[in-house]
Amino acid sequence: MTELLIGLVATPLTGALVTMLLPRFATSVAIAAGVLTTVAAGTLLYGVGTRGALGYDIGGWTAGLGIALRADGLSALLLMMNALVMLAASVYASAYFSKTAERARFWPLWLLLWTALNALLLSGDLFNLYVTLELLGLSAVALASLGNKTAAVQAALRYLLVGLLGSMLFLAGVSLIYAGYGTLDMASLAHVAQAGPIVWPALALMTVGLLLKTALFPLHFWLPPAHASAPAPVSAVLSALVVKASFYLVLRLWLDVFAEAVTPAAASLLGVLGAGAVLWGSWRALRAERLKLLAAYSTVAQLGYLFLFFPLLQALPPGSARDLAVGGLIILALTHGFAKAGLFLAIGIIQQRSGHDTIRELDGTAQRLPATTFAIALGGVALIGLPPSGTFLGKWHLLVAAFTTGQWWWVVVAVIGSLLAAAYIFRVLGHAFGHRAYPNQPVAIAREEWPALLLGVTAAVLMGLAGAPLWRLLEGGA
Amino acid sequence: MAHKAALTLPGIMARTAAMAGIWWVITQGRADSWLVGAPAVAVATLASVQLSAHAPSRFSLLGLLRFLAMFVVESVRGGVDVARRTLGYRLRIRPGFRRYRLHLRDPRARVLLVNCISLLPGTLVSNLDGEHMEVHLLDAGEDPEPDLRRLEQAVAGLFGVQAEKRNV
Amino acid sequence: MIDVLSALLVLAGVGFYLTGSIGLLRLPDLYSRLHALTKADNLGLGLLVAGLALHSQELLTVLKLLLIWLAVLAASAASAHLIARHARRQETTS
Amino acid sequence: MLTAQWLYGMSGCLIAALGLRTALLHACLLHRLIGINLTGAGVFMVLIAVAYRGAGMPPDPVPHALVLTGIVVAVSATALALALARRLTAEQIND
Amino acid sequence: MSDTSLLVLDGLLVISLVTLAWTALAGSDARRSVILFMAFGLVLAAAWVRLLAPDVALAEAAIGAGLAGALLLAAVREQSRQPLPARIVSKRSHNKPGVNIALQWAVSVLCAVLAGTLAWALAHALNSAPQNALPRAVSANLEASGVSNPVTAVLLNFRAYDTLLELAVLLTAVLGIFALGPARPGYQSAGPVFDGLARWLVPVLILTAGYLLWVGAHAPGGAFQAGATLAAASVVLRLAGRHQIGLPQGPALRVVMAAGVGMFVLVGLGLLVAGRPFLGYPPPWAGGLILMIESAATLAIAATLVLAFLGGQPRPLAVRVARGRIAATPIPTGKPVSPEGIRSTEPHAAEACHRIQETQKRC
Amino acid sequence: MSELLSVSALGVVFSLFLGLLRILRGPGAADRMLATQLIGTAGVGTLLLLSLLPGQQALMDVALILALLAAVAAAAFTGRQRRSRND
Repeated sequence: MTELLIGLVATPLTGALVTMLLPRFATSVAIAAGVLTTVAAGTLLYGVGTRGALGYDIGGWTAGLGIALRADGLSALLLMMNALVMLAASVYASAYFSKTAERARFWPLWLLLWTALNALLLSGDLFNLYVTLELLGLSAVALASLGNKTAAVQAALRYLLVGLLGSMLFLAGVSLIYAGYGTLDMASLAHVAQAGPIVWPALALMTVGLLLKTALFPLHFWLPPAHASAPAPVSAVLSALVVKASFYLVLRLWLDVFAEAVTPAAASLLGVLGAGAVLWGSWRALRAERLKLLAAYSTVAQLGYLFLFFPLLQALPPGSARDLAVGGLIILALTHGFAKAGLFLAIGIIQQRSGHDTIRELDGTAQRLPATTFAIALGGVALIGLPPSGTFLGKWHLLVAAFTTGQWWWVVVAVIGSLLAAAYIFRVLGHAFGHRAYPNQPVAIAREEWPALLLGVTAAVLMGLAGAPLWRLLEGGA
Repeated sequence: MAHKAALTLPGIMARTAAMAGIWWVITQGRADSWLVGAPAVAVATLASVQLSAHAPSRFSLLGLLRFLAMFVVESVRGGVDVARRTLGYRLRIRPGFRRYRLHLRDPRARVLLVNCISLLPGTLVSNLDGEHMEVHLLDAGEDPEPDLRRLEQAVAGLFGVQAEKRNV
Repeated sequence: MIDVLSALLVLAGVGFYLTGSIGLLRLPDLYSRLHALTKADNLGLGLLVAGLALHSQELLTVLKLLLIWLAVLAASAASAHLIARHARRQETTS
Repeated sequence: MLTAQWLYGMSGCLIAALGLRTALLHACLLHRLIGINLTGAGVFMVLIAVAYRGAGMPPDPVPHALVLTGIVVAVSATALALALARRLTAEQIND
Repeated sequence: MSDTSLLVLDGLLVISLVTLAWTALAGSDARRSVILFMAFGLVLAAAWVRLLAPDVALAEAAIGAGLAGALLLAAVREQSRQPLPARIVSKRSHNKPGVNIALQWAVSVLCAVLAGTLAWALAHALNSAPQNALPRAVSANLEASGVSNPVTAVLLNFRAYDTLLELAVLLTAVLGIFALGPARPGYQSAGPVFDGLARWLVPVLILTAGYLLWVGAHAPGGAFQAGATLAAASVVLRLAGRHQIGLPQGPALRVVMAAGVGMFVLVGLGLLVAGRPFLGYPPPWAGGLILMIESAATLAIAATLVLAFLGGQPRPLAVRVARGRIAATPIPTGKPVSPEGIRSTEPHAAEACHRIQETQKRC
Repeated sequence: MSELLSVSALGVVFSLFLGLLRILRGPGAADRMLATQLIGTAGVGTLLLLSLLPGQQALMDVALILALLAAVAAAAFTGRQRRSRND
């Protein structure tokens, strides 16, 4: 069972090597590796659900001397989301990239990105996290530059520089931790780390580095161009998964490893930045002229919601109320992952079919691409937070926690953000449905429309129903 | 790249021996190093053979000794001279360029000569075109031509070739 | 006796290193400074290696020291030549 | 308490901050890259200083291994950044 | 060494490092900065030696003195050789000076605060007793690790997983570079003197790479240092103006690139199948397995670094020789080849900066 | 003797330090390049001196690498790329 942990890293990695060596079979090998990884992620989720957290010591060395992989409910859930989104995007990409040369470039990097995501979620060692962050950053940059347009390369370069700075800051923090505690193993650090002059600066450095990579307002400047100019499947995973990986690390460090050292002021600061992200991101999304840019700014905003939870979690005493809030946070993150990936894939289809993604000129898209438009609507439902989407559930728990702790002002932010989200989504849908009448056509769903549609359904419907089992898993696994 | 001269078996053997010798020196004679050493020496020999453009030339041991002695003596003599010039209260230098004709034909001998001239204090080869080289001198007042000629002869002696054809 | 000789050689080597650096600072133009570089490589390191070889007296160590010195000599001659030629070409073309 | 640890560790902090400043402010990509590399070098200095245990003592090998890994990662990232820049330059000339 | 002379040495090294870093970062001449950065690397190698980290010093010497410098210099030269379209230059005057100065101050203060915090925390860490548990664990398990150099033991046994991912990072970088286009054109012949040097330097570099690979098991050295040295051999050939630089082509090149990660994964999974933990070498086999992995890694690292230096996907040699020129190139240089060619390329190092500034304007 | 070695090493480091001044002063890139070369050579000298101290044999390998790669930087500095994409 515990071998699954290393399997989740080794499978996509091996897949990357094979696709690299056999470019002619790249697509089928990659899909096969993707299915295998997804099955492994599902099995792991089941395993964590039934047995609780799992660990694996690589090389048989005890953690500390060696490196341990660990999976608890949180990481297993995110792994599962990664796998589903990556698999859907892979299916989509197999149609998106048609030339052999393009495929030969795309698949190895794609699987390396998957490797990095899994490795990051499983790693139990601070320095190893630095390496996985770099692997994630470099593969994401290489994929983002595949668009091969000047804008894409330019955005990728800026993305790379920001990512490098982020990981350097993270590494500086890790060095301080090693200087102070002589270990890099996160589980042991959780026991020994105390609030004080070593942990505070170290945590601050690591957090700033990670926030750069997560693109939290006002460090988000690099995200919209990078996400908006990458190829569609790449944009989907950049927005849905890659930024969330570094968010996961912030969560892990603040709630788990260095929970002792977190002060209310620091948590509030994150909350304020999150509020800024919600407002600014939503506003910019409303003003965006291109669909992809809208989706990218919406990512900035949706990431903001996740940070609103930090001051609330800090104020809540351990217990069921806090657990519910954590669950709300995670369900929000997961739903956004599915919704945003579906949205980007749908936008990609529109872009490919009509040659542009200018919002004003979407007229008639609903008639020509009904399934895709429906996918956008489903994603929109999830982004706004209408029931029965997972977002609704997540925001509900945000409200509950805010009122429990008396921090009502976060509710105002969330409500304004939701209204703005409704505005930008309906703006898109309004243009898509248009006013002119089009002759009726038989509804046919193309192969590349399915992934977007399924992701949309997952976000808007399934995640709303997944609440109860999810909480059980988190309780058992944490 | 110039034409590759056909390498004789002894030539290859000599190169292999040289590479093995260098390996032996680098590893400080550790016997257990040959597991890696054997393939490394093989690859290095291969590279060396691939890169060689000329048939192996002869070496004269006596010539080598004469050359080394001259190189050392000239280095020290020139070194002290240049040190005096640069360390004095006033710099006593008159830098300038001069052109010389090369008499050596063998390309490897030429490269060695150029390197030696650059290494010897006071002289530096700043350009090389065809039969001519341009030498930068720290003191252009004194003509180092005789010294250069002697050095050229020593290099020629080392490779067992003639450098006498002054009036080609 | 050998110790004294070795010490003298090492000190002379250091002396030439310092001369080279001072030359690097004092000499007026690029070409003259290149002379300082090759001299430090040739004499400074050469005397140093000679002194260390006398001091160590193990054949393999001595040979390795010589190998390193030869490498430095070749590199120094080549790079001094390359830099001088580079500067000379720029002079004549601009 | 070892003087060398302090000297190298503190100058590592300084160099990291200098590099960071240039990486954020300088208009030229090559300078930014050098800045990022120097930030890395500063952090590596901190790590190696932490590993140092005094003149006669064997140092802690773990940070040495970490720094080696870090150097490789930094080189890869620099190479990728240069390739991206090269592509950009070529395209700009093209327009 | 006596304490005083060590102190003097430390002082000289630290002053040099800080000064070089400072000056390398200041100014706008990219070539100047690159050279200062290379000098910084050399002094840094000396500092590693001083702090008893010869493994790191070897890597720094191989990378800092050789490859990183060559890589950056090639980038500077390439950017300065393109003529600068006038409109790109003129665009820079739009920035508002007031905002810029405020931003500069803000960032500078931020960085100063950062240095202060880092130093403050480090001071606390250095003041407390050193943490010796981990180094003790390393030396206690050194016997079982298969090698006697503790750094290699950490890199290839205890924390082998880090090294596996590090090789994956290298692979990612080179795949990314490949995707961006073809390699930059090669160098003109560097003349007989450098060519003569290359003839014997390349074999010796190959031998040295082999030596570093072998010696890593019990003394400073290892796959990365060996790979960097091996890569330097190819770089020397390239700089000497040769086409054939020892890099395999086509599928063979991909095999070599994948060799490092591939061997790691094969060994890891093989052990897993044999009932051991992933990368848990049985002690009697550990030395051999590590050597196997390191050999493959050396080749992969060397190939990767050379490809990084080439800056793109190498074009097949056969085509080049057969046709004399490449017919279709995805990235034309865009510059009409001037008859006097290289002459115009030299003195524009500062322009390289301006050019890139434009691409970077809104960061 | 080891005292002599370390004092000499200090002397060579001092000459390295003097070379730095030339790097800082320039004026041309070529001047800086050549001063960097001198720093490399001085590094080799220092390492060789220290490598004879007990337990420091590894430093000779560092010196070897520095010596072998000393010319790479100068060649990269002066090398001229081919003008066009044909060879």
